Amino acid sequence: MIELILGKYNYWVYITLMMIGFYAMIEKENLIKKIIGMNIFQTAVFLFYISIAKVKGGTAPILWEKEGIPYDNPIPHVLILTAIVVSVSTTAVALALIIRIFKEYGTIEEDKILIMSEVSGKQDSTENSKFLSSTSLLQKGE
Amino acid sequence: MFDAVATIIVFAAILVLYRVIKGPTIYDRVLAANAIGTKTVVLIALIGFIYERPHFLDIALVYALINFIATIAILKYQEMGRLD
Amino acid sequence: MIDLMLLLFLVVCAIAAVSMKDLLSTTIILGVYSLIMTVVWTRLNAVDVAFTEASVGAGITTVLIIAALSRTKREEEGQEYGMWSKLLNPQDLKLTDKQSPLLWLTSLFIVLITGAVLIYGTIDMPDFGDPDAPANIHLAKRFIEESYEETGVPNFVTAILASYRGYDTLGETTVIFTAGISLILLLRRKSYICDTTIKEKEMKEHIVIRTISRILIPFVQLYALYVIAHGELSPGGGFQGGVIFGSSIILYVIAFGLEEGRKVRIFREMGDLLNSTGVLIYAGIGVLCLLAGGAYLEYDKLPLGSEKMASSLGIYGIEIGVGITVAAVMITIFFITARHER
Amino acid sequence: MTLTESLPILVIIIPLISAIIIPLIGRIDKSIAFAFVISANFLSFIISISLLNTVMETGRISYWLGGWEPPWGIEYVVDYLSGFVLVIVSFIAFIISVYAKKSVEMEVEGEKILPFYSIYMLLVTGFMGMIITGDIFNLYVFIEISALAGYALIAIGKKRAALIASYNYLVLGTIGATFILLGIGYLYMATGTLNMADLRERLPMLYDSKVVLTAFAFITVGLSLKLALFPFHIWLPNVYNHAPSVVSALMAATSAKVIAYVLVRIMFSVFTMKFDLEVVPVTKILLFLSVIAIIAGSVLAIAQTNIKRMLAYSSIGQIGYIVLGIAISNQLSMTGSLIHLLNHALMKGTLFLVVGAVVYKTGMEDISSLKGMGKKMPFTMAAFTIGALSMIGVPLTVGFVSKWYLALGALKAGMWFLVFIILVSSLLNAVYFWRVIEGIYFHQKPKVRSQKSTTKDSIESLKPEIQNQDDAPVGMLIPTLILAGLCIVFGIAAFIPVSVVTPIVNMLLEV
Repeated sequence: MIELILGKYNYWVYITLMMIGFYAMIEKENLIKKIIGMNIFQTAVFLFYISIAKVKGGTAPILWEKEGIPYDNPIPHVLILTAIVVSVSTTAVALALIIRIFKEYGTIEEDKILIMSEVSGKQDSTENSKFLSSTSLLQKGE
Repeated sequence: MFDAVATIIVFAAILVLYRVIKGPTIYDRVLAANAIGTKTVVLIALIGFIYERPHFLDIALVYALINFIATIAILKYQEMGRLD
Repeated sequence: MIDLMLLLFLVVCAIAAVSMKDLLSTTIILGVYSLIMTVVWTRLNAVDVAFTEASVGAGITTVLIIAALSRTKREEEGQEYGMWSKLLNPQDLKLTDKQSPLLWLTSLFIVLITGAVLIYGTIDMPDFGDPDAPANIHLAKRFIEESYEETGVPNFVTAILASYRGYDTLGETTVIFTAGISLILLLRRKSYICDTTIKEKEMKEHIVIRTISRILIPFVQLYALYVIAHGELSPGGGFQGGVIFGSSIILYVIAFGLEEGRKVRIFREMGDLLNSTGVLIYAGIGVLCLLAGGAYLEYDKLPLGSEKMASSLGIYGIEIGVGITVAAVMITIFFITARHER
Repeated sequence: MTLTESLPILVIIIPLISAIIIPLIGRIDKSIAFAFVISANFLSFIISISLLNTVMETGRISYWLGGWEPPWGIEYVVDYLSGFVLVIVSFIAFIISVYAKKSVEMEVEGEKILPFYSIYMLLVTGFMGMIITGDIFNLYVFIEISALAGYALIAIGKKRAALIASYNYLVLGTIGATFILLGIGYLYMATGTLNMADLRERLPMLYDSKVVLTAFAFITVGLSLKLALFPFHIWLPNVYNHAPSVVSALMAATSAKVIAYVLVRIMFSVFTMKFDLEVVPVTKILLFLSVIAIIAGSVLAIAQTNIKRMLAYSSIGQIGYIVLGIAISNQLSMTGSLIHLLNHALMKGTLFLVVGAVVYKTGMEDISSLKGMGKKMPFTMAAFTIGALSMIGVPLTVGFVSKWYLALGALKAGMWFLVFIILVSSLLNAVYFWRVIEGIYFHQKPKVRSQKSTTKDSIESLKPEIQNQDDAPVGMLIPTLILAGLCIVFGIAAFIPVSVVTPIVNMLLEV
């Protein structure tokens, strides 16, 4: 048991980080806070990938004249470089959306936006929003 | 030896982290964050030294060169409320 | 020891960032989180990833969030009641649907379930750092042993990134390009009136920042070019160099004001063209390989001297393409998000 | 390498390069950009057809990107399945791009048309890349390309609610994509490879590993989020409702199909039937979810007053059909499922294009705004009727064919209640579509079209009576009618798609 915990400590930490980010993403009302949660959520996954790549006593995967030392696995590094770029792009698009939302609604709090949409969009109130919101917490928008 | 130094630097960073989280003003936080940034530069250089790989210095150099952009952005926003 | 401390540091930062009300403070903490993440990655020997995190985390992400804050709101509202009081006396509060304790519990439940599945999956994992784990044997072994011979690139990460999995990198550049075009689509107005309430004079008072920026920017740009050109030998490459170059322009704009930045002619008139140019260079090199009789992105087949030479030049070419697109898109994104309209 | 050998990469690169070039050449002349979009889509459609043709003759095509042999490099695979889906998606993308011109000019501001087309092409590139790739990480990259393009396209809808819809889609989509990324990481950790064919070889030894199990769980949940399978469907109605018509049409007709295709790939080509049936009861879970999706989608559709929203809920039900066939996973049901990929793309494409034309003409999206339109826009409404009849599943339309196969598959698997479910949902479909059709034709002159035995008749007999005919412009009408026509053609000549699908099913189920 102790071995299980100590041998994989990186993985436990990544799970913790991921849960923190995930919680912020689905529970916080503030739209920017959600994006910050999203960033933590994604970096946690990156940490998982990079942890796979580590080899005990290994060195950075750049050719080195010293013989006999193992290199760390370069593949997850490559994958995560791509994933980081994706993450930055998603953040940029999300922030642009938030700026537009603030312009239109004057707030970036989700609950307030929900109320405003309910007032303005009477036509859509016929859809069973009650049914949906009780079946899932992810019900948003009008 | 160097491991011990690295550990001490991380410990120092944790001390500063208290100020980042506690605040109370933005200036405290920015200053503390900047201190952590400086420690990071040292730490990365040190890790490179421990591992005997000079490539790590490049990363330290990036921080040394552009770490303060964020600081200036934060302070400009704090003072003027905008970045442009 | 040091690793555990760093990881603990990350968790504390994450919790603080999520629970703090002032969004500017949250952004600062996110910056610190990214700093420590870089250290964790250098500890794990992921030099290239650390480099990317350093260039992205130190500049772009923080600056973009602040730009978004400056055009929206700084304080997180609502939720002045703690989670527990929400749960214990819900009747005291005026709650919208989303705030009700039932939903709060549901989201906590979802998070915990996900966590439980992850913990369940971790039990069977090979131990951290196990050299005999399948991940470190199958593909990785060949890359480490033969990629230098095959591509002539000493940095294995760059070799895989640009050659073996070069197509992923084209996809990555396309993602950046997509983000740039998306922001143009979402936020840009041709007929905008720039809000110039901040007078030139006000910024002129900050003589220290201006002077330092003026001195430093050429060095930052030079370093960016070095990172792009030197990606084969050391950490870094097109993306990182592009971000650093973009950051230098962002620094200029922050120190001197956007109107001053727009005077840089190449960005005013050519910004959009540059966005496309970089990806076009990348995709075009691929097409050239096709025309030269190889597979897509098979640099060896390019008629540029020996195979190794062609491969090396091909990789340089795509790194430059990536660099151009990334720098141009970063600048575009910043210009679009930071600009206040009247 | 000859040109024919390079076709698998050209089918992706042509839309990609056109997306990059559009902002450049658009500076010279906007109309060139539009012609460019159409011709790029047309080219990739032609290439897809020739690829499918080659596959039919010679079998699986594997293309090594960068000349690196898989699993070291990235591999592109065209087999029966990917060839088939490639043809569907490129065809729909082509048809909608022909249709797009007028509609986009109305719904998108002038200065944004160029970036709009650029992102449209990027969306198509993302879809095509997801279909053709044989590398699981490359799949993630293309999922993200199409997702990012999708967020931007949805957000430029006219109403401000489009922004909220897009934002929520972004958050949920990112959760889904990150789950997929995590699952890929777990798979990589367990096997050390990223190539799908290589994974298939290495995974069976590891089926009892908890790591593989977790990987499968996360990938499936991530894909279900993107697919809008029942409990994860909440983002979909807002997205389809508020996006510009062209985008709704493209997303409704292709996006779910591509993700469903990826799900099939993961379930049957990366993992095997043995894993799906014996190791995890995944098929049972999917069966349960899809049945709920079919019923709930139809019931919720009845409650809608907005036509785009109604179609969106009906899509949730239809996605349920596709997953249902996968979940029963015998030969007949899989045939039904795969045909439904094509059929639903045709039907939903038709319906959304019609709605786009109505929005173009009247600017309204309410079901009530369709009242009396049978006279005003006879051809468009005829297309709508065909699409609606197909959705209900009337014989001689495509909808009937897929439901028939699904029902047969359910019977063969001994699940009688599923036939009942299919019948009930057809009835529900009939209820909400009848409401619309009634409004279209009977609202003002109830006597005119009381019997609509075959829709072809109704077009012809309607023609002479019309006076204030004000139909959609030709550029919009022809693509709509082509799709509607195909609904009938493939409904009557069902053997064409079935003959294409049969080898796919055999390949997937290893018969």
